[in-house]
Formats: sequence, C-alpha cells, structure tokens
Amino acid sequence: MSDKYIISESGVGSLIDAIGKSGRRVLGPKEVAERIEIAEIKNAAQLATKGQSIVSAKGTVFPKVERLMKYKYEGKNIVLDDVDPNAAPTVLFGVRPCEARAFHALDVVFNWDYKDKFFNARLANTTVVAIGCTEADASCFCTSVGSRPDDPQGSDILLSRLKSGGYLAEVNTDKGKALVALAKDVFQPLPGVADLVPAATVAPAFDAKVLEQKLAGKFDNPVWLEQSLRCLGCGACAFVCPTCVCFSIEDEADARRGERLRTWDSCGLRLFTLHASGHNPRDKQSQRWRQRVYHKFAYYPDRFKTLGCVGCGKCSRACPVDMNLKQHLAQAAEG
Amino acid sequence: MAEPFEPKLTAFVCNWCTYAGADLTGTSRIKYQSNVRVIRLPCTGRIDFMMVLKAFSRGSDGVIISGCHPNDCHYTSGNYHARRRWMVFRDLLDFVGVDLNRVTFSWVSAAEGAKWAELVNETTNRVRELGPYKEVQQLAAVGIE
Amino acid sequence: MTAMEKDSQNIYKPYLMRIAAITDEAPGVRTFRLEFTDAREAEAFQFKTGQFGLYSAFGEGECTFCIASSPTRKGYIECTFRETGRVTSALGDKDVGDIVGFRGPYGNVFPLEKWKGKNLIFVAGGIALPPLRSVIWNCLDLRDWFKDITVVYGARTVNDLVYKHELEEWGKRTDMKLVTTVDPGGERPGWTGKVGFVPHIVEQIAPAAANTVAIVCGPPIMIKLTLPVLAKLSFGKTEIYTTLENRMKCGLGKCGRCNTGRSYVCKDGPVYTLAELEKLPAEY
Amino acid sequence: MEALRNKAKELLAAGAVKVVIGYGQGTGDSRRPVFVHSADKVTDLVFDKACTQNLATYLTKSEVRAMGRMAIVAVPSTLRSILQLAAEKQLREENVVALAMIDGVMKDLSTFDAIEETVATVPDAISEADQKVIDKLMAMSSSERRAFWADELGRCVKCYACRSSCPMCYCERCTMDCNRPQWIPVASHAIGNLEYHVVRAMHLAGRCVQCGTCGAACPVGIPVHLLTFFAEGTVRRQFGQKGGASAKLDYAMSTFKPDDKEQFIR
Repeated sequence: MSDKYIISESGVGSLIDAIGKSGRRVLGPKEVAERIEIAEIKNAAQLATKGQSIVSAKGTVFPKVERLMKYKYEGKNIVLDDVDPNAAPTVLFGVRPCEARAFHALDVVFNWDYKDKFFNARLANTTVVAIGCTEADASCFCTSVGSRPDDPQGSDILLSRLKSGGYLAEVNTDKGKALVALAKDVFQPLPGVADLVPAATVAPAFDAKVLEQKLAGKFDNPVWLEQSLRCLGCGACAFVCPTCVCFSIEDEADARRGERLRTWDSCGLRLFTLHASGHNPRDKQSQRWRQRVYHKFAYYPDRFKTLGCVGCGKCSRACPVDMNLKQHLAQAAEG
Repeated sequence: MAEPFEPKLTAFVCNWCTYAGADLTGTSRIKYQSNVRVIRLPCTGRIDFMMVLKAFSRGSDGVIISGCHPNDCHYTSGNYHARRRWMVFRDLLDFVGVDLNRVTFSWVSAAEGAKWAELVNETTNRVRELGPYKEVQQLAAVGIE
Repeated sequence: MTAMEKDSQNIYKPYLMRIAAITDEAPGVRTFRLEFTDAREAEAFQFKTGQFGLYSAFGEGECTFCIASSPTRKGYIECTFRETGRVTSALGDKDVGDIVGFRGPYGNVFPLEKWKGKNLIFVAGGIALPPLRSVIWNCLDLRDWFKDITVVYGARTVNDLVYKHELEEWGKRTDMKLVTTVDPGGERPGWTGKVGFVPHIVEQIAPAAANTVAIVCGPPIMIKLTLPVLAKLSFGKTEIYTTLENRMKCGLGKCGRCNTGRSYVCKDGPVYTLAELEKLPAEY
Repeated sequence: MEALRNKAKELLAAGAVKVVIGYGQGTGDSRRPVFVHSADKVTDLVFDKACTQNLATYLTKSEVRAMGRMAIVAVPSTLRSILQLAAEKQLREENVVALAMIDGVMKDLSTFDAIEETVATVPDAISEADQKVIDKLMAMSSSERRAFWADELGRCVKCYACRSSCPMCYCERCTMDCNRPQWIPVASHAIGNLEYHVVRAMHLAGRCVQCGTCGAACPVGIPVHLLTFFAEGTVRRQFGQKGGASAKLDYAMSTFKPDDKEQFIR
C-alpha cells in the first residue's frame, strides 16, 4: 500500500529545492528550443508538464556512452584499471509513468543472469517521481501493453494532478519515503478523497497477449516486409526508446592507454549482426524490423515475463518516416 | 613557476617536395624551432582531412599541411585535388569553429629549405601566442560517463 | 567469493593472459596458447568443453571464439582464429609473450556424461574444427567412456586443414578413426586423404546411427548439406549436435546481438541439438 | 493531387511501373512515405504542403528496386537527387519516372533531360530560416561557433537518421562503419560526434542537393543539414557547379582546375 499526501502547486518547487539541497541532482523533462529534453531541473518552472521528452530518461541508468574500464601499456604488460560508475544520486522528476515503468524492462536484462554493476549502481541511486498523464497523443499506447496513463508501477512517487491545483502524491517505495523525509512540510495529509484531473484517455489499440500469440505464427508473414519498406534502417527508434537495451562495446586507445566503452546500439542497424566474414544473419531491413518487434513482444514475455515495451510512443515520434509502432502492432495482432 | 607553453605542431607533408625541402633545411644547417612533428605521406592528395581533425583531438595545438607547388606534383595532379579539398575543408573547419589561425597550408618545394624554416617558425610563434588548443583537445573527454 | 562480492564485480573486465605459444595452422589461421598472468586466477579457472570466451586485443576490442583446448589439459587455454576483422587482425600481429585479454568461460557445454557408452562421430569443415577439437581431445582423454570415435574433417585445400600435427597423431591412433578430405582440386601430390565434399564423405562411410551421437560444425553450407545425409542414415534430431557462433559483444546475455528467437546464443548456446536448432528462426 | 493519382493509376494499370513511391497519410496531420503497387490503391497517395521529405532515398534501396520500374512523387529536391544519382551512375533513366510536383502542378518526367530542364527553372535557394542561422553563425567568433556546435552535437546519439534519410548516402558500407582503422569513433561522445558530422559534410560537398531531409530526420533536432549546406555552398561559390544540376556532371571534388583560387595557401 502506498502512502498518500497532497502537494500544493508551490510545494513542487520546495520539494525540488529540498532535493537539490540534499546533494541529489534533479533531472526531468525540460523544454529547450521547442524540444523536450531530460535535463537538469533547477526549479519547478523548468519542468515541462505537457508532452514527452524526445529521448527517454534511460540515460540516467544506462548512459549513451559509458566507461567499462581503462588500461595502460607498461612495456609489454597491460595494467587494467577497473572503473566504478560515477553514479550521482539522482531524482528523475516529472517523467511520465511509462518512463518509470521502463526501468523494470532494463533491469530484467541487466540482471537476469550476470549482474551488471554499472547499471545497478546507477539504478540504486535513482529515485523516480513521475507525474501521471492528463494528455496523450496519437503515438501513445500504454493501455495496449498492460499499463495506463496513471500507472504507479515503477514510480517511487507518483504525482497526479488535482483539480484544485497541486498534486496527489502516492509514495510507493522506501526511496520515495526518503524524499518525503527531505521535505516533510511539502507532503500534507490527504483530506478525504482527492479530486483528480482525469487521466488521459488512451484507447487500447490491441491486446498484447493476443499479439504475442499471433506473433508465434507470423514469423514468415509478408507483413514485416510490407511494414518495413519505408524503414530507413537508422537507429532513431532504439536510441529514444526507454527500454531498448542492446549495446556495443568499443575500445578507444592511443599508443599509451585506452578505455573500453559501452555505447547504445540498435538491432535496426545493418552492422549490428554483421560478421567480419561478411555473413549477416539479419541481412535485410525487414528481418531487422521483425527482430525489433519479436524481441520486445514475443521473446521478452517468453523469457523475462515482461514486455520489452511500455507504450510511450517515443519511437513513433522520433521516426523520420513515421513508422507508427502502435499501428504496426495493431496490424500484426489482427488476422 | 609553470613551464612556459610550448606548442605541439603536427605537419602533414608530401614525400617529394616538402619533405625533401625540410630535409634541405636540415642539411643547410638552417635553425628553426623544434615544435613540429613531421608526418610524411606520398602526396598531398593522400592527406585525408580526417588526419587534421585527429591531430587536434589527439593533442596538437597547430597543424601544417604542405606539398608540391601547383604543376610540380610527382603524380601530376595530386596537389590540385588536394587544393580543392582544402578549400572546402578549411571553410567547413571555420564553420564548426576550429580556429584557422592554427592551420597553415603551404607549398614548399624541395629547394625551399629556407621557406620551410620560416613557415615552421611563423606557425609556431603564432600558435604559441594563441596558447594550448584546449577547446578541441578537451572534447575527447566530454560525453563519456 | 560471497554472492554480494560477485555481484559487485566488473563483469566486463577480462583476465590478462600471456601468449605462451603461437602455431600457424593454415594461411591466416593461428592458434594461441594462453596462460594466466595471475596464478590465483589460473588456479580458480575452470571450463567445460563447448564453452567460449571473448578475447581482447587491447586498443581494438573483443572477439568471440570457442576455447579450442580440452578442459582435461590444465594450466592453459588455446584458441584458434582466422585473421578476418579488426580484432582478429590485431591478434594476428601479436607475438609470444604479449598480453591479450580473455573473458569467460561462457555458454553451455557438450553433454559428455550423456554420451557415455555411445559411438561418437565428429564432422567438421574448415576453420570449424577448433570447437570440436576441444571436445575430441576431451573424449580421447576420457577414452573408456565412449565406444567408437570417428572424425571426418574436410577443408577446401590441403593447406587449409588446421591442426596438421594433431591430424597426423589422430591418424596413427588405433582407438579412433580419422577421415580427412579436401574439396576436389584442393588435393596435392602425396595427399593420402580423400577428395570430395564433407557431406559426400559422410554418406560414403555411412556410420550406423544406432547408439551414435553426431557432432557437426562447419560453414553453413556444409551443415545444410550434411544434416539431410545424417537424417537419411536415421540419426535422431536429439542425437545431432552443433555449435553456433553468432556475433557477440558481451557474452553475458545482455548486448542483444546473438539473440535469435527466444534464445541468447551466449547463454543457451553455443551448443544446440538439431531438435533445438529447428525451433529457432534461421538467424545464425 | 487528382492529376497525380490519375497518372499513377495510368502507369500502374499499364504496367509501365511496378511501384509508385509517394506520400500518404501519416500519424495525425503528418505525411509518410507510401509504396503503391496497384492502380486501385492510388487513393493512398496524397500531396500537400506537408510533403517535403525527399523520397529519392528509396530509389537506391534494394527492397524497393527489386520491385521493378519505379515512379516517384518528386518535389524539386527529389528531382535534383535523381540527377545527382544518375551522375553518380546509381540510377538508369529507364528505371524511374518522376512525377514532379511543382507549385501544385504535376508533370511526369521520364527522361533525365526533361528533369534537367525542369530543375533549371525551379529556384533552389535554401530557406530563409536556414540562411538566417548560417548568417548568424558566420557573424560569430570562431569560439562562439565552436560552442554552438558543441551544444548542438552534444545531443547527437549517432542513430544515423541523417545518413539513412539522405538520398546521397547510398554507400553499401559507409566510411563511418569501416573499422580498420576505426577513423570515426563509434561512440557518440563529443569528439566522435564532431568527427562524424564533419566527415559527413565533407563527403556531401559537391553532391548535396540541399533538400534538408537529414536535418528534418534528426530526432533530437540538430540542424545537421546546415553543415552539408555549408560545404555544398563552398563548392558552388568556389567551383561554380551545383550538386544535382545535371545527370552528366563530374563530381566537383574529384576533379580540379589549374586556376582554382588559393589565396589561403602560403
């Protein structure tokens, strides 16, 4: 059960101040030149309350470029320098509930077998304060993937807008409680029933369970070629995605020292599976597009008991050729 | 007291003219500043613009690019092709904010030992005035968490 | 090591290995014998046949190959690779005494226990002998576990055969049968082996399928043509094993490259039975 | 738009082309590329002011080419791309019909000469907004410009949407993907991003048709097209030739004139 409080409109600012003073950095959606980015938030006015950031907040726990180790040459010998992730205590403030849920989909991959200390250190130091959606757009489909615009899953604190101004705060975890302790005055007792601004309406476009069953028999269906014909084979969808976890490991070095970096990668890029011999198991864009869909909607549920998608629609918004994932999945779930 | 700043220059030169010219500088016992590291390539046509970028990102404070005078190319037209590329590249470098005072293009023939010395001295002095090129060198550490 | 200590380890940090010996096997193909630089690591290290690792050429990156030596031979590991890409070329430039990185062992294993009391036939082509070499030596070192052991190995030319000294040794052994072959036109004067493609040779020697396990590894075309031959000889789909080598960056079930169907080749593989393989999409 | 649909219908019905590459209804008010294979599907085609993307990118895509002869709904930049692709021997005249949309009027152009004539009559100045940014940048000091690009390119995630959407980036294996040696870092850190975008601009100098599709494709809104525009601008100014003006043009950067200006060379 979650603890429920009321936060006034001005209380949000006080809370951000208090978090900042406690030595945590506050990141959140911020409008910069007509775009929304996940960036440092200094005061409540900087928070973008409408729309979604273009790139997800996953960089907080899984940066686009991160150092896995360093090394230097000493004559013929090599000296390895194990690095620790620079995991600054962080509060992700004001992200959407879909983003908050996405951390679970990353977690299952980074921890299902070997434990990834880089991801774990960052995740342990991240607290998520999400704000429920009261608006959605044509790319959103959280309701089709087992969620909703006011889903508390994954949020340490979920804020829901009150008709009278301010927010209802549902504190779901110990990390959330730690934030409450930072600014006790901000979290006021709940006077009876909260009168909430209604959550956004997101009409379900398909049923993820049905989709999973349909995918089982659709691997060789021409639908993947048809859908991917306009796909350019870039990685925009994967790089803005809050759950895409595929990465590459790259060495960068000079004659004296080097480092091993982990960078985001995408199954949509041709090089992803290309062997040095020239053989490519997924040589065609249609195969790569199919892999993207199957990985998230068939292999994840089978293997990790969760979907590899939270229905945020960022991929569709970022796509230069309008590959609308919701429509494509609805099509795949039919017939 | 801190050591006075000594710039590091990288020179990309062609084998046939400028390298021979620089050689002549030495054999003629013309003294010039020792801040330059010469990288010999077959022809100015082989001097990929990436090399210039790499030189800066790997710690050069200035770059010299030099080859045969027009009409003197060992391979007939390598320097003409290079010249076109430099024209576009130089403008583009300027557009992305690389300081053109740190890049010197020149023709130095095998007979121009004195010109080579002059060129290196001039560029070295100019870059010494400008100071270390931290703006670009430091980029190498930006963006890795 | 406690569970908590284990969880806080950097799973991407390789062991540092010294190249103890280099053997030139065939044009562009080399074998490294690698020894741990740290005695404690050497002591603690264990692997089973079929497993693979990621080998680092520092400054260039990592590359995936199987461990080509047998776990019964302690104190070192061996790997065999062809110089093809960025990392393998950099490895090819190394000398004895140089340091390379190794992460592993990763992946599943050949189920030797399950094969006890059976006949074994190994079928390999070209540069795909190294993964089988590990298991062949392992089986030879545990010779009394198994009945007949047959190895069919082919390459394009005599020159392209790897482990030439070991082939000679296997050829002389009386407790196993070795059949080597080269593609037509790949023979040279004095060649005493067969001439012909591996699938045809398998058909010729026609091993009995009863109580026999077939382990097949080679280029996709060889596998594709050998499987029907084995099927014709009535080998069961669970009695045919192979090992996949998808591109990998992590080996830990995270980076997503080797994902094929629900399988992560680095975790569920690289060893698959034909029955398992047929359940995967043909993305390998 | 009716003329466009009718022409598409005619071509498909007669079997003159196997596919029409055009614009269709996208999410919300947006437009997206569509591929029409049969005469009864031509109502999928739309054309209005929102259709700005340069579809010529698809002309070199193997899956699309495999279908057979192509018709393409072409805005002026698409026409220029067709000519440039032809000049680079990537496209044959018999493989493509351009359905040019110029000031709302449809013209079907089936020869490169016809396309060239049309292109010559259409202004190809870059947009005022883009010119303003370039002017603003050129008025800055060198270090201000560096700061501008450091800020912009700092957002780059190396998704390669710019490269993938560019009609002229058709290389089977891009130089960015060549790793022996790895000239351009894979990682999207500051230096990797700068090197990537500078090299991309250099590779497009003399070939860029100034469509701006790369900039529009960038998910994080980096004006990457300004870099290629600028490099192309230098070529136009210095060497007097334009990318995409003709199907018979030599690549400006692989030729030279003995009297190319060289005031900057000492």
